[in-house]
Amino acid sequence: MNGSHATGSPYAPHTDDERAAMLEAVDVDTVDDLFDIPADVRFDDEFGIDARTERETRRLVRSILGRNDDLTELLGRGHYGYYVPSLVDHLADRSEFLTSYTQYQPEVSQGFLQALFEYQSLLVELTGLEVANCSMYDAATALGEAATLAERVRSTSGHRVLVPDLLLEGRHSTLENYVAGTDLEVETYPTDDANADLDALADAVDDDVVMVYAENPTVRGTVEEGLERVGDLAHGADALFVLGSDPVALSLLQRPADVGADVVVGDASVLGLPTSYGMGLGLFACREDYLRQVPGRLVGVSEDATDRRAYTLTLQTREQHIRRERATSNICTNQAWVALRTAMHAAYLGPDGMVDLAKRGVTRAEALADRLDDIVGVTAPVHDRHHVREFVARVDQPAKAVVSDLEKRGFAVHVVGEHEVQVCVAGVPDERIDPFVDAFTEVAR
Amino acid sequence: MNGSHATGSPYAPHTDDERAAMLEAVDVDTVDDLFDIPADVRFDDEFGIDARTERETRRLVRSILGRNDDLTELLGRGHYGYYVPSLVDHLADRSEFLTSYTQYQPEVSQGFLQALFEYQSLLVELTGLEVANCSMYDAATALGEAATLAERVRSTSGHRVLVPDLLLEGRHSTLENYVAGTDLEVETYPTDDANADLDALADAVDDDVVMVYAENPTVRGTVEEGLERVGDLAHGADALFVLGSDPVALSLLQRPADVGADVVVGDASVLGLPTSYGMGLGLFACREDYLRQVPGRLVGVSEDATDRRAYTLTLQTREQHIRRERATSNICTNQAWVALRTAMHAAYLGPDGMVDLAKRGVTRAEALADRLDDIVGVTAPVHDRHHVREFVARVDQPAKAVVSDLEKRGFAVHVVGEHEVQVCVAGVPDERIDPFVDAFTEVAR
Amino acid sequence: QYEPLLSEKDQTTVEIGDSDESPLPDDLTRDSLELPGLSEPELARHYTRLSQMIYGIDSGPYPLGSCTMKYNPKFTEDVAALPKAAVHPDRSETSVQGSLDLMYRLQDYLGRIGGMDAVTLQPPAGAAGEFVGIRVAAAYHEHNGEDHRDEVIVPESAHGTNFATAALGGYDVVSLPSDEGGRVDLEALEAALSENTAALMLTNPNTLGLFERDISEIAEMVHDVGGLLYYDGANLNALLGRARPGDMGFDVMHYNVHKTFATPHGGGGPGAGPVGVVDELAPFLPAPRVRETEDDSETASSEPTYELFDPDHTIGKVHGYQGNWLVLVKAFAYIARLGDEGLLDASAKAVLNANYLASQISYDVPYEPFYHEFVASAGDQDAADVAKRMLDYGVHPPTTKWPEIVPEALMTEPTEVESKKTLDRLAAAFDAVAEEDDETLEAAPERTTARRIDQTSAARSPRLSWHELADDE
Amino acid sequence: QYEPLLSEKDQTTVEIGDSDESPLPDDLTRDSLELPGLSEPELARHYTRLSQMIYGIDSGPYPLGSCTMKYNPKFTEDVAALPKAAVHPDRSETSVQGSLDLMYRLQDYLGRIGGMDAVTLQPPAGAAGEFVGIRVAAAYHEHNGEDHRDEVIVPESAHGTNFATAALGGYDVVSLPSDEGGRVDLEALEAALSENTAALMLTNPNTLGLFERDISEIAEMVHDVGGLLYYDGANLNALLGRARPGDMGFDVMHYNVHKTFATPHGGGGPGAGPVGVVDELAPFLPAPRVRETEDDSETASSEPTYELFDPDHTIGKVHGYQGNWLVLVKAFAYIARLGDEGLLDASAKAVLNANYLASQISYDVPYEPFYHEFVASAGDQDAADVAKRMLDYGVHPPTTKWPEIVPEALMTEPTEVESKKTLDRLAAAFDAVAEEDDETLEAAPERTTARRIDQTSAARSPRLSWHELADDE
Repeated sequence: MNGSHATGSPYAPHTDDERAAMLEAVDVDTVDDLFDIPADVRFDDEFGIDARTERETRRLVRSILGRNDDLTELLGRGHYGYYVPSLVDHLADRSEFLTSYTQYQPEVSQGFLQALFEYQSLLVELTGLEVANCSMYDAATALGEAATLAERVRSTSGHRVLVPDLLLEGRHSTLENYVAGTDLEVETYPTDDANADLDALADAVDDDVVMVYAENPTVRGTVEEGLERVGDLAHGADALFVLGSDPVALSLLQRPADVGADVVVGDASVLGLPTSYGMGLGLFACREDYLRQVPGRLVGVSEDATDRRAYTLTLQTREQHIRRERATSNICTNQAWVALRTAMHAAYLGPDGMVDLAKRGVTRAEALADRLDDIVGVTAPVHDRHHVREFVARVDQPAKAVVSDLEKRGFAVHVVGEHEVQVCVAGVPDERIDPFVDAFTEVAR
Repeated sequence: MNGSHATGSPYAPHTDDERAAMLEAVDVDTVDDLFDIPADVRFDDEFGIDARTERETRRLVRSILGRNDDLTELLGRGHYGYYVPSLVDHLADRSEFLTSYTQYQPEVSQGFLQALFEYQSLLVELTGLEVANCSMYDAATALGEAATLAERVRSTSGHRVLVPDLLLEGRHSTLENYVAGTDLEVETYPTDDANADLDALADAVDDDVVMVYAENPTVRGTVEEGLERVGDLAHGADALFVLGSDPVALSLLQRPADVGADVVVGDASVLGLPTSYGMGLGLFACREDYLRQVPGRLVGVSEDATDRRAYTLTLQTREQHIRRERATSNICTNQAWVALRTAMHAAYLGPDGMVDLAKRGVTRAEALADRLDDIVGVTAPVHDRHHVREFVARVDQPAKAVVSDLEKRGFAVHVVGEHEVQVCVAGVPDERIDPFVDAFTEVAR
Repeated sequence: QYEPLLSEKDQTTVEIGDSDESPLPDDLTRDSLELPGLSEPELARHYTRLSQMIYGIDSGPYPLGSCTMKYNPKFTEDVAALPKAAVHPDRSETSVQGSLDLMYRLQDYLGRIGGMDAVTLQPPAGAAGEFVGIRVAAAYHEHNGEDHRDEVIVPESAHGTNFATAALGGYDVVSLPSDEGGRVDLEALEAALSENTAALMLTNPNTLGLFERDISEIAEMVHDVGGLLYYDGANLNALLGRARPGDMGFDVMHYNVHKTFATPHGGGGPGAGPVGVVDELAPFLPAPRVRETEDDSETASSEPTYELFDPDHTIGKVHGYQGNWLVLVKAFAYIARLGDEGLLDASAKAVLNANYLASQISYDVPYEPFYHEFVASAGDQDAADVAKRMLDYGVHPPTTKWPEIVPEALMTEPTEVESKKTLDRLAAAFDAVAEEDDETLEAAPERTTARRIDQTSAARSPRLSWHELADDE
Repeated sequence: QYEPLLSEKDQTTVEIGDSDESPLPDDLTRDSLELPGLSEPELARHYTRLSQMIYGIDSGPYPLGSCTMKYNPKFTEDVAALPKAAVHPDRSETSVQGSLDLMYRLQDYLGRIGGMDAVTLQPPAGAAGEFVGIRVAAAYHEHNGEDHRDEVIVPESAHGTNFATAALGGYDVVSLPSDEGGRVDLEALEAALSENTAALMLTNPNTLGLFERDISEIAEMVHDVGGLLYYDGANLNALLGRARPGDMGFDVMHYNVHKTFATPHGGGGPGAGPVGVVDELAPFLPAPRVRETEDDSETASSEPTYELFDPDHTIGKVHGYQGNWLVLVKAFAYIARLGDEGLLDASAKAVLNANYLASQISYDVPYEPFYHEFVASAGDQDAADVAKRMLDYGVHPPTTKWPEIVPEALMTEPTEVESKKTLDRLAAAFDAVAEEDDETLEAAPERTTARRIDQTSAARSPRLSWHELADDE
């Protein structure tokens, strides 16, 4: 039937005979008799959407997406074009992973639960914190959830949430929405040469602060150098120190637990997903003290009736389907399958590969900055800091013009100021570096 | 380890510690000590093949294959561009199917054996013959195997194998190779307006003939009209009537059993595989009489120790690994996974879809021939016959020039004579027909 | 059968802090990293084995009420895997016209299907869509100087996310009881509504599968006090092509694309929760949205171009970028494949299947006429135990113990993808379990990878990473 | 657990002959077609379930001696699935330069790896490669006026295909016994060789895993009588980068790409069996082959172009077109990924793994020193029963009862992809079975989808399609 030009849903199986038998069983003449929709709200029109064969639909989507230009992306700021090994696609696409629901029946979901438990364990190792949930939507929403966590767990009252002034607009704005229903207010603290201005931060912190947020690396790709101090400032005010990062950076940079971070958020899909127009995976880890206030799903270990180890979603009384308006978050469907992919990619790399990938982010960024700095009309890096993966370059020409000209030559970089562009090496093939430098040389004139 | 720049095979897992422990267990100092290759045949050079990362390798192959032009293929003659549903890729790519070996241990191979049993059943239904094996390489080799079968099963001696004079060169030549080690000789019989010239065939048949081969549809896309007569002629000489066809044609055209065919061969990968530069799936079905002489693998039904139905390779005493030089064929590795794909595609279509696909091959070919016939300088179809999927058109211009000009406009058709081209509609999207007719109109001038 | 954890297969430690090879000063790096280091073949086996311990939609029927577990067409994976779908979110608009084009078309499709004037695709899941709805409502009221509205009304039997979302939005939740027939109690609604009402959140058909026949009256009542009517799209599959939230008077709604448009649930996500609104609310939608570029060129025949824009009074963002883009691609492909005919057929068969299945089982179904799902009662049996025992019959059980209005609820939604034979098999499983005694049920499941799992002990002493297993096992 | 046949799920009959809609006259069509007509979701479940009843290389170790079951890298599937790989075989050469380029490179790679001067990619499997080798030998001898050569010598312990291929080629097969050490008996060889010898077919390492140390002398002896030396590439994985058939004096060889170059075996195929020859035999190879087009333009910097050509004295074709093209793409990708270093490492670890595994099991291994595989003897136990019992321990057993030179042979080839831990697990399975009694072994397997299957009754009354099941079950 799939091959012939049948009408109706190609995924609904009834034959005519079956439909007749079913209608008889439910004692109606037609399917329409099962719909008691009042006439005034009945829809008697059409959507005007044509049905298509599978082949036609594929061709349609290919043709639409074909309008996206082929560019070598030297873009970063939270999303990186690391190569995702084929293994990840093939295994994550197994329909048991792809098509199952949340593990409400753990007895037939052990495989997924174990994979998510392994994902949590990966984050625990990377952050040094004791608890990681098995996913939020992305870095921005994870940051928003961290703020509501801070409000719940902080012993004294308070309403100020401090974030760096360079915070990405998507994260800042999402955070604002998350705290809109609370008493919290988001304030920024200044940065100095891209990193937290520690003195200014010290001035800003008082007892009314519930949370201080910093990122490592920063949005400009620089390595934060005063994280312990940020932590001390936060803790001195009895506020939470929330740190933003990602699994690759965490493989090399200071371990969050070692600098006093109480919560780590970020986008974990830097591993496991290709750049997907911003689709992400919210990383969320925290200290054990906050266990009963964690948002999102947690997989824990238990035993089955034969005393064998078994995995299960746990501490569900935190969640919306049980706790309703007193839940720790409204999240239900999350990013479990992306977490699976990230865990797979990390396992593929292994600790050697993870550390190596992070190190190359440093050395390749340095090398490219050096080369751009040699170009007349360009200074790179702008910030006198260590860099991971990306850096800011100053151009004599207007940044927008430079970026637009680069795009014509097949390269994409960020505009981050009137005369500043941001360039990222993560995932950029070695053989595209020379052509990029050449193109940059041409357009920077 | 997979992510770092390790040397050696990326698919061989030993850590240094493991290797050391293993070397100790086998009591040698280095792996080289395990190789007692005499110095005079030892290879101390290098192949000069660079190792590459997975990403680099993918880019290399993509770049090489990128040199293949994008053409709309109106090509047929045994290989058709029918759309293969996505379902087939996703399910056949499950690693249990893709990576298993021949089912020598049926207790852990029931799924594949059942799928192959279903494939055999599909061919039995399509041909009306009682026995189908679970694959040969392609149509050409299946034809060769049919000839050696004919030699084995024919009661009296004889050495002539009759094939149509239009037989595809690949099939003819392969057949010649298969009979080179036997007493058989391949002779052609004439065709008339593309179909078998029955009178000439009658003249050619004598008691020395062991096999008569015909195809339906013919290589020109015409429907054979005298198949019973071909069968009668063969049987009158105590020769085997071998018929060439394919699963889509068989869904509509006369059932081989009804016209007296003793063996059916052909390429079954018209379903299940995209055009793959000639990669195929040899269809092989025959009458039950020849069961013990069939080449290739057969799946049969049996019972397991608990009396439940179970599938197994059977009648293996015909095969090379047991019967050695007295085997019915030397075939070992065959096309099992392609047979799986073909069975999946056929199941997806169902009988309605199969028949519909075949019918559209007739109506769309007729319609296109009509339109080409309207072009000045073109006659189509050349043959006054019913056509399936493809037909020959006569062009006033040299055929080679017409085809070359069409290629420049993005279309591929066959050259089959100085002023004849062959055009196939199978798998060609509807919206490509108008542009093709336009292009043909331009180049036929 | 037992698959060890990756950490039980290997643990490799990489030293960093004191390594000469580190490109950073020691005080800016961690000391070491300890993780499993396995070969590709070993990982392939690990994850293949794990996959074998999971029941998915390709394993059999999955009649989870309110979850709408449909077959996920394979080809949608292919289109989402197209290389051109993989673009960075900070690309210039001119260089991602394909992505914008697809989003524009999907906004349009969803608007037509829901009867809504404007759509945002940004919310990355249904609950995130609810949150957008509540935030839009808040922004609307505030814009109108009505920030005193601090209550959101939610029916008792609503999805838990409705309550949690309203609370996250800072609202007091007013719970609304059902009437005897299982629908909105109009008198109770009248009592609940006030000048403090910001919105009423409603599902239709409701969680009992019943159509809220008084929807027009409900809408009028809510609008009369100045409140907004929110549609929870969880059950939209029942109405495709037959009724539209916009026509029923809803002002704002979310779509669950993994429920209605067959995108895979991925064991918990990613989903997508686009939100549609009426014109009046469009200025408050999240930024950015996609619109056609006004054509100032003379080449009218060329393809339209698209751009991002910020609605005038936008609430800002609820996701770092454009939400779960790859999921949106799949949803678009599904809708483009089915078209009007397919969507209408889906709701027909979804409702027929639910009614047929209910007619074939012995458990009582107290509320009717239901649409795409029904809630049976396990009666004297414990519904959770019934579910565990159904696993032994090789089928996935329904949602249990909810909504609470039905004692020992078995909330069952077969969807349109099941054949009569599969429904018969499912009914046989229900009926077999219905005949069994409590002892058997409590001992279930017996034939699954893991037997009954002790949830209590998991929560009492949580062990949430392999680091906590090393000592005690 | 039991999965019904498609035909047991549905049978739909389509009438054709008497239908008005048929585009052909009744007498040219069949009357009807009866096949299962199932929905896509139902088929997805059917084949998913079937896949769950199969042990593949991603399920665990697969140490089938002489079959070289390696891990199949996932990425090779991606490159074979590239849209540009799907071209029709009758395309003009100028329009498929990509395919020709890849084939040219693969011919070159294989030539270097085997030490051969010319390579054809056409044979669609190893046995087809053997057939090409035998046909090339025949053509060569005939060309030299030596068609009296009617014997092919094959060692007793050779693969069955060697015998069958020689017979298919019209040759008398002369069987060659082994010496006490398990290698070619030079005296017996001397006796077998004659002016009638067309070729000697040899595997090296041989099926016992032993290197034929006298290979240079053997080559000289064969060549002295005017015969050709054929290399069966089944065991090439043991020698990668360490020795080449061409350097050992072989004139013609085939490569098993699914053994040496990790293309998936697909449950029985497709494979590919490229054939390499020395210069002298190149004119006889199948047509067409690929070569670089002679450059008559002046733009020397442009990419080389390729064309097909027929060798001067070609034997013609052994396949309708270019063989199993998609398999060739995967083999090329594998070689390009590993390079020199990877290939050399593969043979090292393949041989180390075999030696390590043998050292860890209690069964006796009579012949050594072996390379990539060893043949243990099950002693008093029945090797086939041992294999069935090993299934119960969750591993795939070795090849059994062959070569016959070892009583109750367990021919074991772990390949380089197994880790030490997996080898230890495999050894534990061997040893557990070695301790068990005959009764246990004969009752095995007990933990598999199907229990021991009655092969005899399957062959006695063959039922080869579902049409033969309708009545009796």
